[in-house]
Amino acid sequence: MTAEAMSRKFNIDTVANAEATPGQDLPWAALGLTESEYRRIGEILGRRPTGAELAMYSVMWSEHCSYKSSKVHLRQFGDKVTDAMKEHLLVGIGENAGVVDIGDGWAVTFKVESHNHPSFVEPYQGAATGVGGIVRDIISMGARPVAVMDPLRFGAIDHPDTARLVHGIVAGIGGYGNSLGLPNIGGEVVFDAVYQGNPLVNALAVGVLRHEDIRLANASGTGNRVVLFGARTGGDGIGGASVLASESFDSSKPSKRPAVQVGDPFAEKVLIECCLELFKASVVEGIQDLGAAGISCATSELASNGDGGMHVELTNVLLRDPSLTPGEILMSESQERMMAVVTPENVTAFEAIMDRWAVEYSWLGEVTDTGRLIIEWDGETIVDVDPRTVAHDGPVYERPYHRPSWLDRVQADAFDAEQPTDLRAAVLELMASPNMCSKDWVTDQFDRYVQGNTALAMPDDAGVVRVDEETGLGVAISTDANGRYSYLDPYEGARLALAEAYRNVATSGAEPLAVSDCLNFGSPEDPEVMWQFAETVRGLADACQELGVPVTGGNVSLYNQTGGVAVHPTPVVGVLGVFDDVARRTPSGWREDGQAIYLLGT
Amino acid sequence: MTGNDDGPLAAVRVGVVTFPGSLDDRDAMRAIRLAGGSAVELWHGDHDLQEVDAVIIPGGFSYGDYLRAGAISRFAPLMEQITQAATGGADALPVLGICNGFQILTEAHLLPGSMIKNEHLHFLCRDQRLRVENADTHWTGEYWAGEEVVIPLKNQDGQFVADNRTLDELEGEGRVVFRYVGGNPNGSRRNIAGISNTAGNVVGLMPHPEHAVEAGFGPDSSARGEVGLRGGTDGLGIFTSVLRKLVG
Amino acid sequence: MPRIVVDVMPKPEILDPQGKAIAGALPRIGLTGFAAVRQGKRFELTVDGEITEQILEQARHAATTLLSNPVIEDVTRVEVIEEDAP
Amino acid sequence: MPRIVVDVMPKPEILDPQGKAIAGALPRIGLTGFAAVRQGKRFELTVDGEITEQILEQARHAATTLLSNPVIEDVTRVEVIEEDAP
Ligand SMILES: Nc1ncnc2c1ncn2[C@@H]1O[C@H](COP(=O)(O)OP(=O)(O)O)[C@@H](O)[C@H]1O
Repeated sequence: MTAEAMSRKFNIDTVANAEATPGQDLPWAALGLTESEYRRIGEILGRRPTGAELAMYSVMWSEHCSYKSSKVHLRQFGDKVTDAMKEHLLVGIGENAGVVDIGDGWAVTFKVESHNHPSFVEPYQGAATGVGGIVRDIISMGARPVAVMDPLRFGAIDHPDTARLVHGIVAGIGGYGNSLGLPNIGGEVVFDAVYQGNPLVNALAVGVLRHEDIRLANASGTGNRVVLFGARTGGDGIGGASVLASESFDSSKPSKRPAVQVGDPFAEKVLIECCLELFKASVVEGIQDLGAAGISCATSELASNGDGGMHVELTNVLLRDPSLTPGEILMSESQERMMAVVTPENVTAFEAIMDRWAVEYSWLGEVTDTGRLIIEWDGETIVDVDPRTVAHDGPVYERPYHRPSWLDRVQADAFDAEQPTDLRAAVLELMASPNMCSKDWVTDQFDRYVQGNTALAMPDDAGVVRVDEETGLGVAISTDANGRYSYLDPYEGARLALAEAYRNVATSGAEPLAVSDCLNFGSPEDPEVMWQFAETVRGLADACQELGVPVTGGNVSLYNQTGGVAVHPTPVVGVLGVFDDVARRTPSGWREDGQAIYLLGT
Repeated sequence: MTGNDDGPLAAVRVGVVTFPGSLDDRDAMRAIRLAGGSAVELWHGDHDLQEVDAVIIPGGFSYGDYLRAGAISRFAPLMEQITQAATGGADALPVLGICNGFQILTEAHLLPGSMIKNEHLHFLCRDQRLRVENADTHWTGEYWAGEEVVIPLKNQDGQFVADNRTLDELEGEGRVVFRYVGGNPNGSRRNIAGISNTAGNVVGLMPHPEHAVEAGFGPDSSARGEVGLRGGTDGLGIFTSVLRKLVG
Repeated sequence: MPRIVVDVMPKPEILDPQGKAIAGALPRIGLTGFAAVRQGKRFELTVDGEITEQILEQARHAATTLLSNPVIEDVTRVEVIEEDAP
Repeated sequence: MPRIVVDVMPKPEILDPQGKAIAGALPRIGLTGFAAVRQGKRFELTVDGEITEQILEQARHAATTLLSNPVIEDVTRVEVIEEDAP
């Protein structure tokens, strides 16, 4: 322990201290908890929480981690699934990402996530770490990531702030994805003033694995060791939570906490290779990436998905900033970290692989049979909780919702301009519009060749990658959304988004199998936004049922609004399809003279 | 998709070095196999070249391209072996550096010049037309001088620079092996895309021939006429060149 | 011609992947005397004419708006370089 | 902890694309006082203990072998930072 940590030890809020000082004030409101949530924590624990416990509950019960506003609606994705739809599902909703059987013993995992707000604050790093986060989700399923996609929404193209966001975000996605060696096989670029103060940066990653390699985030087997590896833990992502610095009641000032996180794609690339070697050598029992809520999330989820408890010594965490308090360490969202559970016999093998890749690691503790998650700080207990209460039994809200009063007016507002007289000029104008024109200026900044398996990428409507070089087995993916349709009718908008992605995959020649979605909305506390959300989920779940494809995972991003004005409801839908041989793929354009053109459908 | 296993080429062992952050290593190995040779994995931290007959230093962002592309990798233990084996005349070990590999070779002083940020400061991925200026190196024997090829280019620090004396020397000795045609994509001096050492066994180039070796997964065009969707395989000759050279 | 130098360093609390990679490489080439490395940027602005207070003010403005990203970097110096300094 | 600073600048005869881009951007934000800009690197090496002549020698060695590429860059300074300097 560093001298600094030592000096803080005697000021730490232990469980014993919490019991002895029931009246102690804690900054629950500053950490984003409501009074009733805070009271509930006290009821669960039978005492006031310690500072560290408060940190854990506050991040794990946040909207972002607990889905407390969206959960009641998202259940439809499970409720409306039939057995036939589940036929190809190896792992469904609830894990880091869903896993789909594509035949011949191969499986694919994919998921789309948002990194909207961080990308507005610092476009390059926000977008970069967004890619990093979704890729870690894919690794933690036991898969090798094989491609990324990036559906984007920006404000008006001529707004003074748009250039900063567009160039930063596109460069950040490229900078991170290119450095990881992941081909970018598609995405979207849409400009609309409604996203001005709130661009949407969604990132999708897809990974490939053999059935037997599936790894889950659970800690089981009493006596198994718990290890944290990858980057060191810094004060990243705990900005607003630095109120917790007071938890140490320490006179020495804590150093500043970073306002944004900086990605280290090199560290992540090494982490990917290192994890794949761990999987190949079968030396990890369970694994979890560290994303939002960092160690709080990883320990409580691993423990609560397992069959026992977990005991962790927090001073073992390798720190980038030695002034971090225990609560801050638990909340830190430093990138490029993973946590794993390893049997004692495999410890040496694990360490050898870490050393080969020069990845830092530290043994934090072990799996126990107590059913409790116990975290100590130099031997003093600072967390003693039932991990389920942190990870799974968070608050659930049935937020009120109602159809927006303005909707009738907007729907009635028909388009009634004159027919253009000069069709040629009209077509050219359309093609030159920012949302219709070629996206080469974006896609040229992304590597689409790396890994050598890209069968379709830009300018095609679906990206296609080969999975098995011997047989040509492969997958197609498309992501689509139309915020304007959803604004006019969220139920139909969601159905149309799925239909478009499904069509794009089907017309490439693949058989659509599964869906991942990222639901970007305004504040759930606004009943009109909540209605949009409810309608969207209902629409998507119904459409999935009609088309026979299950939602395997996804992400909800709420509070996308500036000054009380929400973005258009934007459900980004990703559809994954399978090819028995990618040689059969069909591109979107015409390639040869003399081909006949047919228009199908209505 | 395996290459020709039985021919004499299959006996040629070509090593591909993986550094932390290498990305196109498995692609280079695939290219060797498709050309009919045997690919051997090499690890940057080893001291043993495993008796390979040639070495490819692949593309990627070794050590994140932090500091300078290739700057940290050149100190790898295996680079010492490669440097030793690659210097010493026409019988020396053939070495090909692709993109990041080229950058590593310049940092290791096996090739002159250096790469700086693209003139436009962006990462650029595109299908690039090149002219093979020298068909006598170990890696270009299957082409003819003046032949054009289309090969993917993808990098951020691809602008080749050197002082005028070095550039004149490269030109005078025929050591400019590849030149960009149809527009300079990154500001490289004299449109240089690839160069060799004096003996012609060490070649570095920025574009990625290993991504133009398999129909269906390559560029959409070829300099040799119409090809199918992603059908360009103009890069394969680089790999067959070294294999043929080595079997004599 | 006279020059103004602007030094920009990553904020101490911000991860510096480049510095980290360099710090990792130094011991491998036998240089073990360093505990940490941080990599920043150094700009040299050449001035055509004399360096007035107004030009220095321009340089300070450039430093905080264009040359650095205040979210992740600090401007640690804006200064005239002595003529015979490197 | 004491630090050694290493400054590395692109050689004058080598085109510096980043410096050029900045020089082009300055007038667009109204800063017209500068004739040219060059962007180099500044490294801060932290030393755990006292800075001896031997450590300084290590820093000089690092500067010319790892931190700069002599084909395109010059090491313009290797120096101990005064404690209260930034
Ligand atoms: N942000 C992005 N990242 C990667 N690829 C993109 C991105 N935006 C667009 N693309 C790709 O560019 C091509 C054209 O996109 P787009 O004009 O949106 O097509 P369409 O209008 O037919 O959906 C597609 O292949 C699409 O996947």
